[in-house]
Amino acid sequence: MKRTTAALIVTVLVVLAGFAASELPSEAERAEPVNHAIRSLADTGAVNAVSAVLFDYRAFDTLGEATVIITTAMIVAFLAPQARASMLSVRMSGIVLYGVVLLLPFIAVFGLAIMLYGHISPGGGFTGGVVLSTSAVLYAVVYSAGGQQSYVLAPATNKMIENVAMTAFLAVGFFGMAASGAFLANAATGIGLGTPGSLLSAGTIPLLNVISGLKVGVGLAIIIISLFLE
Amino acid sequence: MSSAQFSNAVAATVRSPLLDSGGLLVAATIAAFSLLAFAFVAAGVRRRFWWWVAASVHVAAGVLLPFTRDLLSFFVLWEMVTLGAVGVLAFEPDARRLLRLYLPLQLLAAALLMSAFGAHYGVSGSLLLPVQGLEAGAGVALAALSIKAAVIPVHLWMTRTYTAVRPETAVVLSAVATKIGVFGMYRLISGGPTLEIAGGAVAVVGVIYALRQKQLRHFLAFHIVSQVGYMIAGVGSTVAFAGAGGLFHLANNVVYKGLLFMVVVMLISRFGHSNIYRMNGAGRSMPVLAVVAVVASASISGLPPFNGYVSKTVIEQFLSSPVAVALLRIAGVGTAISFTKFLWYCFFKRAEPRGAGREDTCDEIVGDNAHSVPARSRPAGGGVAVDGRPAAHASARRRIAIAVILSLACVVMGLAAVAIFPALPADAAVTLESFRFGLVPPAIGVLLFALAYSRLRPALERLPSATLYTRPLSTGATRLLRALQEQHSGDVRRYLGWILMGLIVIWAVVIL
Amino acid sequence: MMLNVSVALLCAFLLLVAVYVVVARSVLAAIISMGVFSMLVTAVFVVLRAPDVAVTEAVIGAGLITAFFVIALDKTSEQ
Amino acid sequence: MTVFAGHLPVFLIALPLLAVPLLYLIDRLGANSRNVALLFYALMALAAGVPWLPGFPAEVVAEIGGWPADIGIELRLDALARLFLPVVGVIGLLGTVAADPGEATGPFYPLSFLLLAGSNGLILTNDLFNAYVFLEITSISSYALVGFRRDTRGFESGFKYIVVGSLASVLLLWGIAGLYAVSGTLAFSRFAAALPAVPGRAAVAAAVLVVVGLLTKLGIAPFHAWKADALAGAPRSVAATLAGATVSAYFVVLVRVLTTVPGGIGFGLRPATGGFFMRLSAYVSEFVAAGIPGMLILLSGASIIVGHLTALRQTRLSRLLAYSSVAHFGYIIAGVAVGTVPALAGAFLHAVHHAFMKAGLFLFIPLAADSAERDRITSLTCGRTAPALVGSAMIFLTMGMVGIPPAAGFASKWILVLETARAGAPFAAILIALGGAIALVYYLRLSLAAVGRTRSSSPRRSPADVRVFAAFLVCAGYVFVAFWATDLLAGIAISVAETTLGGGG
Repeated sequence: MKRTTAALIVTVLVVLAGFAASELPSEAERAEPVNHAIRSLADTGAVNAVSAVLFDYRAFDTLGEATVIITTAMIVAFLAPQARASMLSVRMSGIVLYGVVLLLPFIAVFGLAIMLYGHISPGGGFTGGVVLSTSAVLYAVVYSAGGQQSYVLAPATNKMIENVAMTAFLAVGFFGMAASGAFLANAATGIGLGTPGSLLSAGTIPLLNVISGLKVGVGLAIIIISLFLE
Repeated sequence: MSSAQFSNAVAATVRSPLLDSGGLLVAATIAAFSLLAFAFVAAGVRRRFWWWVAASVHVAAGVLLPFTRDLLSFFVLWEMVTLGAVGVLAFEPDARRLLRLYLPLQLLAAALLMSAFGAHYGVSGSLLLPVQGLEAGAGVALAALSIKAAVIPVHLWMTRTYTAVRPETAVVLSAVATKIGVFGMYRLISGGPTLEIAGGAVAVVGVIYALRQKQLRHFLAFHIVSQVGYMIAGVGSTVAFAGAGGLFHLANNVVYKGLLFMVVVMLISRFGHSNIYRMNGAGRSMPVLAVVAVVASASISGLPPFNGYVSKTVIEQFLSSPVAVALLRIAGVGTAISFTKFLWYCFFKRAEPRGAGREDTCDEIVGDNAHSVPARSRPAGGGVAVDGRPAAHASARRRIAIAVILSLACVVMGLAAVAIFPALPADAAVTLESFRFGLVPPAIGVLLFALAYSRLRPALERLPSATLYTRPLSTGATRLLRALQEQHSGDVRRYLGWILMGLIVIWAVVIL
Repeated sequence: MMLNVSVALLCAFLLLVAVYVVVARSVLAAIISMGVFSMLVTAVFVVLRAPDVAVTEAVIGAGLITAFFVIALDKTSEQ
Repeated sequence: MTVFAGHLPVFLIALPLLAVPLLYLIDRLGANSRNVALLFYALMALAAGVPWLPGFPAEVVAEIGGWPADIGIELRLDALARLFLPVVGVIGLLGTVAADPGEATGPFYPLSFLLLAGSNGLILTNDLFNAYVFLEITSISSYALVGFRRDTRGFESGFKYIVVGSLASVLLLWGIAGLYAVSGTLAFSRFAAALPAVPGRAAVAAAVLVVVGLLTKLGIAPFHAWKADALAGAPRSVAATLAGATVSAYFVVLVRVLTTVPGGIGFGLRPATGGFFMRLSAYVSEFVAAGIPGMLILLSGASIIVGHLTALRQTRLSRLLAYSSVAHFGYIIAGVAVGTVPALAGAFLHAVHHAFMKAGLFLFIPLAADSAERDRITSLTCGRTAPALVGSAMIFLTMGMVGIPPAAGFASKWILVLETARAGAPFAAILIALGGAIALVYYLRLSLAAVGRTRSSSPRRSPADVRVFAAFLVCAGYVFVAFWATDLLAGIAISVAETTLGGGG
């Protein structure tokens, strides 16, 4: 009965949504994305238009999103008090232990690369941060098995990084405000956009990339580790 | 509505009250009667300070109501009347049960009135008191006013409250609560023959139900319904003189109905119960009270020198619908029968032996006796002992004095009707001529009582109760509430289902 | 044309996986299928030339979310 | 002044965010962060009142990053924001001040600052997606605050809140994507230009999604069922903030959506003629034809009925108050949906009054219940601090909720009734008026139960009590003062409504 009702509701919803969506303008009718890409290079110096949108045009949204993650990390750390690792009571074999140690630098470098090259190639702070967090999580999971707890970074340090990153993001924003009158301003502050395509280009975008990458990475690490070790 | 309008609406009433003779008459009568009623209450029992505050609010709002110039103040004062009454009732021993019935109906009335005002404002754009009646929402307003006036299908709050409170409280409440409903009709509704006939019908039905009562206070309560019928017929008429007659009847009713309630209070405190058939000839032991009761009964039955005669005659004379006139005549006869019965059983006839006749078969409230005897340990045959204070003969004398003043008022209002209320037609005075015609319906009533009442009584008692509809209504409501509760029982899946279904319905309506 | 066909194919497959996620008896199977679902979405994004979104979806949708669910499953089925 | 005014919208959001690391730092240094937090919160509440200073520009636009609204995000401190910023600030402050120090540990104050930042952002932003982001911040911090007690009830409440809130967020996000796909813009102020005056199917469907998402957050029937469950398990001070401040912020976004998206409010019903049933069916068909606003009227009617009737049978005060909120937002939405200037003004006024009244009543619970767990109406007493004052203030607040004259709720309800009736939705007017009747029944039951008994055990006076008491009295005082200042407030509300309707068109 319940399943039938649920299926019925979903079906009707899908049909109605499809009916409504059938009127959406097709891709051919919209030429804006292309314009955006061309414009964003001139405006922000970022080759990757998505990064330009995320960290310049709509950097305020990014600030908000990063705040969401910080909030969640704060909540999870508070609501799920850390206890002894109860999830993985098995001892990891030597292969896993050493494999992880060998793997970690690569993961970290990969995450950093995604983060740092966010304004040039696909990727960016968010993605890089998630990748970074996986390295911390992997380490914590593998080496916390069996009772003792060990982390790449202690939880307190994680929290500290998170708060510093938050402050740094706001500081970049206030810098823009002081320099040009607009919160989170980039090119308008006159810091120079550099040569498009080089690592140090696009003004504050790489900086914000790193900051939000740290925020996200540390935040997610806190969340997952807290959940694991609850 | 702009803020300026809002403040103007309030300020207008304060600065320039609406002073017309009808409003003045009603306000003055209510004020004067209430003072006497307060004195009456104070003479016998001790009430708490806040009881007096609540009662004063109730009465003061009722007195101010006729002077309002705009609908906002009208509504506010209307609410104050209700709240004052709530305050008074809150001090009753059975407050919870009383309020459970009183409040919802009163609030329903207030809500309906508010929305009717909204509709009127919507059409006319003005909050001033309409000259020609509400332009929109008149039906809704009429429903609200009918509830307040305790018209028959929605009379429940009044009959149950007035019969379950301590008897003195009913004296105070009777002056304002139902009356402002009628007064509201006078001010807000432009009536017509339909309203006249409806008033007549209410008068007749009220009398029939009054006739079957055997508890004094039920008897009086249903007579309020019946008298309200007269008033509605009057103020609901488009003829100006009939309206004036209706208002005058309202004022008279405040006086003689209050008087009757006082008589009943004294009878109850004398005998400790309120069964009409067991009053045991109170006329012998309380001769002054008997005279007062006769005056009040004559007044309500429309006997010539008294005030009830004048107003009834004016109403019947000027109504445009002959059907309404006929109904009112029938109601008049019924009233006469009814009050002959009252006087006969209470003051002149010796008690029926206990157990004769079916006890307690047709009273609306089963537990009446429990409430009509306020102090549980009242000494039999003794005086008033409410709130534990021993009765004093002085207080009884003071009460009688107040009653006598009111019965004099009945005579004065009858003889000097036109002087008191100039809006009445000039020939409305009591003359010798009036005795010829005016005595006829009461005489018929007395005659019918003497000949047919004993045969009529069983038939009356077999009538279905006027509150036939309440039980299914309340079970339905309970069921609805339980179903609603069921839907909020904490099952998240159900909540999500509601959200999605709501979305589907809205989508379907909006985009298909 | 080619693009449309591949997107349509992927989407059809997506739908199948989604239905399987809902009807799967084993919770673990459902979680894993959700990971598969995310990978398919990633493919769709790649085909639609949105590499940024694809990377993010791969990392978060296929990786992180699956991990969360597995943890939650483990925590709740222990008792 | 002008420079500062231009930055004020940003400060109102960024400074509460900055408070989060700041409080962390203070905690690390071992100092007591509570007093700092309260002081800072008070400053933020004061800052929210700054736009009322004379000489402050009528409308301030802060372009984030210097980008205009069609490509970037802008914050707009307009009349609507000016009206609701202080409401959110002050009630948030009252809720935070009244927090039980035993409960307000760990991330409580950071979370309340996030709540403030999110609410301020919701009120200020001129960008639909940015509103979504702030909505998420607000929602997530409120989920956590609801479950903050970490007991079973708290977790259950928080969980239900999360589940329903997530569905609402998903619908909202879906709708935002749809609106962006149709119009190519996210700025409220551009929708009107970017969409045709008679919007197509897709646009309306997307707008419906956004509206439904917001209505779920607000708690309008049939999207309201979570509300009592969420508020019943929350700490009382949090419940006061959520029921007063946060909801106001959601309401502002709803108003912005409705006033800017074509097919929004201001549809102008016509009074129908004919017999009652003819008229009724004509009204219904007209509502249906009116699209979103018509649906809103019907939903508001459903909210009023369902909210009040469900509240009738509640035995716990917090649940009762939650359902009463459902009904009151029904009133407010009716005023909004009708969409004439005075009706909208009535809705704003009622939203503000309701925020204070409801927050006050939620603050009554810690004063009257003998423990945090028990708020059964039958076990409430009129409080341990100055019982007479608490009792009378509580009665006054309930009078406001019911809409009885000397309390503020009356004036706004009166305006709503008159104006909905005037604009051609008399059934909404009747329901609003009747709603008060039902409300008085249960509020009277509450008053009689709570005031009827004073506590017999020895009074326990703690500093926390005094603070709750003070916050409670502020709410009651507002309700009293606001009634006598109805003229002033109605004037303000009308000017806000005028700019809101005029600016959006």
